[in-house]
Amino acid sequence: MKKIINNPDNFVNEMLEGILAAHPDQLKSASKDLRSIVRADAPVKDKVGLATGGGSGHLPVFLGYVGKGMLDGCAVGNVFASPSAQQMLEVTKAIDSGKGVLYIYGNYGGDVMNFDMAAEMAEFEDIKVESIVVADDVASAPKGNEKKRRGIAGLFYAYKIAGACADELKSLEDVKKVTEKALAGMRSMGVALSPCTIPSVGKPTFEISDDEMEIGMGIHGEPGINKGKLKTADEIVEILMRNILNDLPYKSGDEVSVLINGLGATPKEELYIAYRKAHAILRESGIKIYHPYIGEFATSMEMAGMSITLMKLDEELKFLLDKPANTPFFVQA
Amino acid sequence: MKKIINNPDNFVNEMLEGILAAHPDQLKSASKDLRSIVRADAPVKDKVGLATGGGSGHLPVFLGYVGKGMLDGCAVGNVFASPSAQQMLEVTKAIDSGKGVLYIYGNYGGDVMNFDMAAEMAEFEDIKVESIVVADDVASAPKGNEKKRRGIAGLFYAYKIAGACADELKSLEDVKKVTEKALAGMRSMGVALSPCTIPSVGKPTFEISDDEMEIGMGIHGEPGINKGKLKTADEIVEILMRNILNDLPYKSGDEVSVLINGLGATPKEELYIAYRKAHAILRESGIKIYHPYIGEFATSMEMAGMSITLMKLDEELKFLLDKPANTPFFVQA
Amino acid sequence: MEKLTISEVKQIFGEIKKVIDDNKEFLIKLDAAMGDGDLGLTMTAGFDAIVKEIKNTSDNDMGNVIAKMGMVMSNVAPSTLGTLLATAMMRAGKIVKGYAEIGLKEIVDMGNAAINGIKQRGKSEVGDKTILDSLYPAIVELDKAVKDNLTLDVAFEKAFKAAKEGFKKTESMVSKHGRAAYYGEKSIGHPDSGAAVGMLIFEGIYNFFSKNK
Amino acid sequence: MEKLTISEVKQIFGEIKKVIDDNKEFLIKLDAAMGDGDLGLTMTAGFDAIVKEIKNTSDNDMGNVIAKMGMVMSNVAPSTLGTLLATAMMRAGKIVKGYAEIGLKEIVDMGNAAINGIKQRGKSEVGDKTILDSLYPAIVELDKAVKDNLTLDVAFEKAFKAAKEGFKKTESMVSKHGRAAYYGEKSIGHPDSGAAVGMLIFEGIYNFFSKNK
Ligand SMILES: Nc1ncnc2c1ncn2[C@@H]1O[C@H](COP(=O)(O)OP(=O)(O)O)[C@@H](O)[C@H]1O
Ligand SMILES: Nc1ncnc2c1ncn2[C@@H]1O[C@H](COP(=O)(O)OP(=O)(O)O)[C@@H](O)[C@H]1O
Ligand SMILES: [Mg+2]
Ligand SMILES: [Mg+2]
Ligand SMILES: [Mg+2]
Ligand SMILES: [Mg+2]
Repeated sequence: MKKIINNPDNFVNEMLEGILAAHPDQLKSASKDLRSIVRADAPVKDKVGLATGGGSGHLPVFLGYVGKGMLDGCAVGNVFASPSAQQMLEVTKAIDSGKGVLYIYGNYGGDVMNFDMAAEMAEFEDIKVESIVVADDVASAPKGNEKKRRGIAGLFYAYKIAGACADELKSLEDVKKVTEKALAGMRSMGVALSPCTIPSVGKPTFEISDDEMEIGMGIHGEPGINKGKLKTADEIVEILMRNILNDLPYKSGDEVSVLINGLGATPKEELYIAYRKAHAILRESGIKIYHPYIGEFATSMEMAGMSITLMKLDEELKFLLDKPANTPFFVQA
Repeated sequence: MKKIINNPDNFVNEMLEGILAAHPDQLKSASKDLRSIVRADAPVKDKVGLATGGGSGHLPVFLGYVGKGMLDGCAVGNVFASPSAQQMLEVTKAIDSGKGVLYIYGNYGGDVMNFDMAAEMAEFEDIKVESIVVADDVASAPKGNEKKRRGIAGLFYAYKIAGACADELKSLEDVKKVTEKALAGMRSMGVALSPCTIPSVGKPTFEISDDEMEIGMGIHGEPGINKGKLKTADEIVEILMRNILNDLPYKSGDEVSVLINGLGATPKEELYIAYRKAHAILRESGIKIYHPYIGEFATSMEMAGMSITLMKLDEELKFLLDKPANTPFFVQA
Repeated sequence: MEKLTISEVKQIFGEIKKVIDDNKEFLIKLDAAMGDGDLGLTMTAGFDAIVKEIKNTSDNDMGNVIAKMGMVMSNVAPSTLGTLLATAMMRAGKIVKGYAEIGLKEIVDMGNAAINGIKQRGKSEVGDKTILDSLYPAIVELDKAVKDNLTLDVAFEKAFKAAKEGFKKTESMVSKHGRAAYYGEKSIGHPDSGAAVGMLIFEGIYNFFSKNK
Repeated sequence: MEKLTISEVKQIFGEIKKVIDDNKEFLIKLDAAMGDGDLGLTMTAGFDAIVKEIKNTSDNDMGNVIAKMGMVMSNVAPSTLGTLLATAMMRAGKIVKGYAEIGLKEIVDMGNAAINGIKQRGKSEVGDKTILDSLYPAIVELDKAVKDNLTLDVAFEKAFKAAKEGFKKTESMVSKHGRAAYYGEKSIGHPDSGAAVGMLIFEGIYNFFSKNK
C-alpha cells in the first residue's frame, strides 16, 4: 500500500504535529512528547474528566473525539500499540478538575494493562479514577464470554454518551453508570475486504485474496469468524445484522441508533448502500431507528471494510445522544 | 478493487435510497427517479436557491452538501457521469422561491452542456438562473487558460461561501458576486496514488504502478502533469503548494483557508502529516492561516491520494466561512 | 428507395443500436485511452432506451419522433456525447416537424442542423477531434448525393465510407475538447471515441439499406 | 562467577539487546502469525532504550537500576509484552532494592517476583501459551541450581536450555490471552512470540556467561 508519509518512524509524531497545528483552539499537549493530548481548556471546572487512549491508525478514534461534549484527553500510542501508563497518567493529571476521571477505552491486552497501571499511579496521586472497557464486537468472543470481546466502533457511542452526561456536570458514578447502560445495549460487528500496512513494518498485516472477505475481522486484522467469498452488500449486512440482533437480542419495539462505520478505504457511497439494507432489516424486525450515523468513526488506516453498531435507546440515552458536540473530527449541532 | 455493493447497475439508486432513508429530516426527492434531491424544507422562503449536480462517486461532493447553510438541491448523475438537463430542471423548480437559482458546479464538459440546457429550460419556465463554473485545479490547464481548468475540492468552498451568503437572504447577483470573488482567490492541486473502479465497468479506470504517483491527476483519473516515483509526504506537499502558490500568486501578508482533501482511501493520519507541511510552508511564506479543513470533501470512491486547496480571504469571506452549516455530510457549529 | 417513413426510421435506429451494442467494448477502450471509459456504456444505454421508447410511439410526425429520441438520449445518457447527440436529434427533429416521410434533401438539412447544434452546444469546430469529424464528411457526401441525384442506399454507402475515413483521420488530430483535451499533443495516435460513434451511426444506417435494397 | 555487579548486569542487558536485535524479523514473523506483528519492533526499541538509558545511570542500587529499566520499557514499548516485562522488571527490582551485587539466590527471588507480576497484570497462568511458558521452566532450573550449589554460568546454561524447551512446547498449546487467543485451537502449530522473547532473554544471559567464563 502506498502512503503519503515521510520517515515511517515519525508517522505518529508528525500526525500529532499536524493535528495540533490545525486545531490549536481545541487541543493542546499536556507533555513534551505530544503523546498526551487534552482539550485546550482542560481541566474543565466541575466536570468529570473523560480520558481515552490507544494505538494510532484509527482516526477519528481515539484522539479525534477530544473536544466539547465528548472527551477531555487522550493518550496516543504508536500505530496499533498502546500508549504507556506514564502517558495516560499525564492525561489524567491534566484533565482532573477534582471531580475524578473516567477512563473509556477498547478491550485490548496492552491498553487494559497500561490503563490499570495508570489508574494505580493516579490513585497514588489522589485522583479518583474509574474505568470502562468497551467490548462491543460480537465476533470476537461468543455470547457468555462478553468480557473477552474487543472494542470497535462502539467507542464512539461510549464517548458521546459519557461526554454528554459529563457536560451536565454529573458525578463520576453517574457518568459511569449511564455509559455502562449504553454499553450494555450496544453490539457491533464488522467485515474486512483488504488489509492495511503499519508504516514501520511496510507490508500488509495479513493477506486476503482478491475475491474474499473476512466477516468479524478486528480493526488490527484479528481473525474473524468466517473467511469466504466476497458477498453482495445486502448479504454482508444480513450476516452482520443477524449476528448483532441475535446476540443481545434486540426485539420488536426496541429503539436503536445505528452506526455504519467505514474502516478507511470504503467509500461513503458503499456505506449508504449498506445502511439502506440495515434500515430495511430493522424495519422488518419492528425496531425503530432513532438517529443513524454513517461515515468513518473508527478506522484501520487504509483497510477496506465496514462495521455496524446498534445501541439500544431509552429517553435518557436519546437526550444524551442528541446533545451537541464539537471536536476536530466530529461535530453535532 | 473489492466493493460492498449489490448489482453495479443499482449502485447510484441504492446509495440514494440509503441517503434518503438516513436523512429524511434533511433531504427529500423532487422527482420519482430520486435523481433530483433537495432540502426537506425547499423552497426556502425569500432565499436564493443554490443548485449543484454532477456524477456520483465523489461523496460528500455533490449531494452531501445539500442542507442548512449550504445548498438547496442537487441533480445526481451516474458514476462519473453528468445528470440530465431534465433532472437539473426538476431541482431548479423545487428550490426556486421566486428569488432565482444559482447553479454552482464543476467544469466538466457533460455537466456544463447539461446545466446550459437546464438553464435554457428554466428560463423558459420564468425562473431566473445564473451559473458559476468551479475551475480550481491548476494542474488541468496552464495559467492564462484558467477557464479550461477542472473543478475539484474547491467546490466545497464555493458551496460554503454561496450558502452562507444566500442564508443572509442576499440577492442572486450578490450571492453570485461573492462566490466569484471566492473562486478568483482559490486554487487547488492534487496527487493520485491509486486508481478507482466504476462499479459497472468493474476494472480500474487507469493503471499506476506500485511505486508511482501522478501529480495533478483529476478526480476521474484525468492525466496529471507528472507521473513519477512516489515521493515523501513533505516532497509531495512542496510540489502541490509551489504550484498553487505560484499560480495566483499568493503572497506574504495574504490570509487563506487551507483544505487538505482525501480522495477516498487515504487515511486521515496521512492528511494531517500533509497538513503539517502545508502549514509550515505557509508560515515560511508569511501567509496567515485562518481556518483549515482536513478530511474527505471531494473523493473518487476508493482512490488513494489527496488535494490541497487555498482560498484567499477578506473580512467578508471570513464572516461567511465561519457561519454555521448543517448538512448530512458537513456540520459546522 | 427514395423516401423514408417513420416506421423505416425506427428500423434504422434499431440497426444503429445493434452496431453500437456490437462495439460496446471497442468504445469503452477508445474512451478509456483518452477519457473516462464510459462511452460504451452510455451509448448502448442511450440507443437501447431510444429503441424501446420508439416502439411505443404512435406519433406520426417525423419531427416529433426524432426530437423525442433526442429527449430520451438526454435523459438516459447525459454524458458529453449523449447530450451532444440529444441536441443534434432535437435540432434535426425541428427541421422535419410535420413531415410523415423524408427524402435525401430533408436528411441533408437535418444533418446540417444537427452539426450546427453540436457546434453550438460544444463550442467546437470540425477538426477539433470530435464526433464532428466523422459526421461532417458524411453529411458532405449526402449533400453531393442530392446534387448527383443518387438513391438513398448509394448515398448512404458513400456517407458511411466518408464517416469511416473521417474517424480514421482523427487519429492524427489533437483533442481540443472534453477529457481528451487534457492530453493535448499526447492524444495524437489515439482515434477519437466520439468520432467512432459518428461512424457507427452511419454503419447502422448503411446496414439498414443493405438489408432493404 | 558467584555474584553479579551492577556493571555486569548492564553488560547482560547489552547481550540481551543483541540477541533481540538479531531476532527482530523472527519475532515479527511469529507475532504476525497470531498477532499484529509488532513484537520485533517493540522489543528491539525497548531493549535499545534500556541499554542507552543504563549507560547514563550512575545509581549504585541494583534494585533501582532494574526498576528503572522497567520504567524505560514501559515508556518505550507499552505493548502487551512490553508492559508485562516492565511490570516484571519493576517487581524484580523491588526484591533487590539496596543491593550492590546479586547471587543466584537473589536472582531466583527476582525471577519469582517477575513471574508473579506477569501473572497478576496479565491474569494468566503457566500453560496459557505466553512468555510465562519459557520464563517459568528457566526459573525452576535456577531454583534447582541454588539447591545443587551450581555456579552462575552452569545454572544459566541449564536455564537457557529450559527456556528453549519451554518455547518449543508452546507450539502445541492453545493461546488463552492477547490477540492470539482469537485463534483458539487454530493457534496450535504456531509457537508463541512472547515465549520466544523469554527464550531470547535467557540466550542473552547465556551469551554473557559464555564470554565471561
Ligand atoms: N465540446 C465538444 N464538442 C463536440 N464533441 C465533443 C466535445 N467534447 C467531447 N466531445 C466528444 O465526446 C466524446 C466523449 O464523450 P463522452 O464519453 O460522453 O464524454 P464524457 O464521458 O467525458 O462525458 C469525445 O470523444 C468527443 O468526440
Ligand atoms: N495476559 C497475558 N499474560 C501473559 N502474557 C501475555 C498475555 N497476553 C499476551 N501475552 C504475551 O504477549 C505476547 C504478545 O505481545 P505483544 O506483541 O506485545 O502483544 P500486542 O501487540 O497484542 O500488544 C504473546 O505472544 C504472549 O506471549
Ligand atoms: Mg501490538
Ligand atoms: Mg463520462
Ligand atoms: Mg467518456
Ligand atoms: Mg504484537
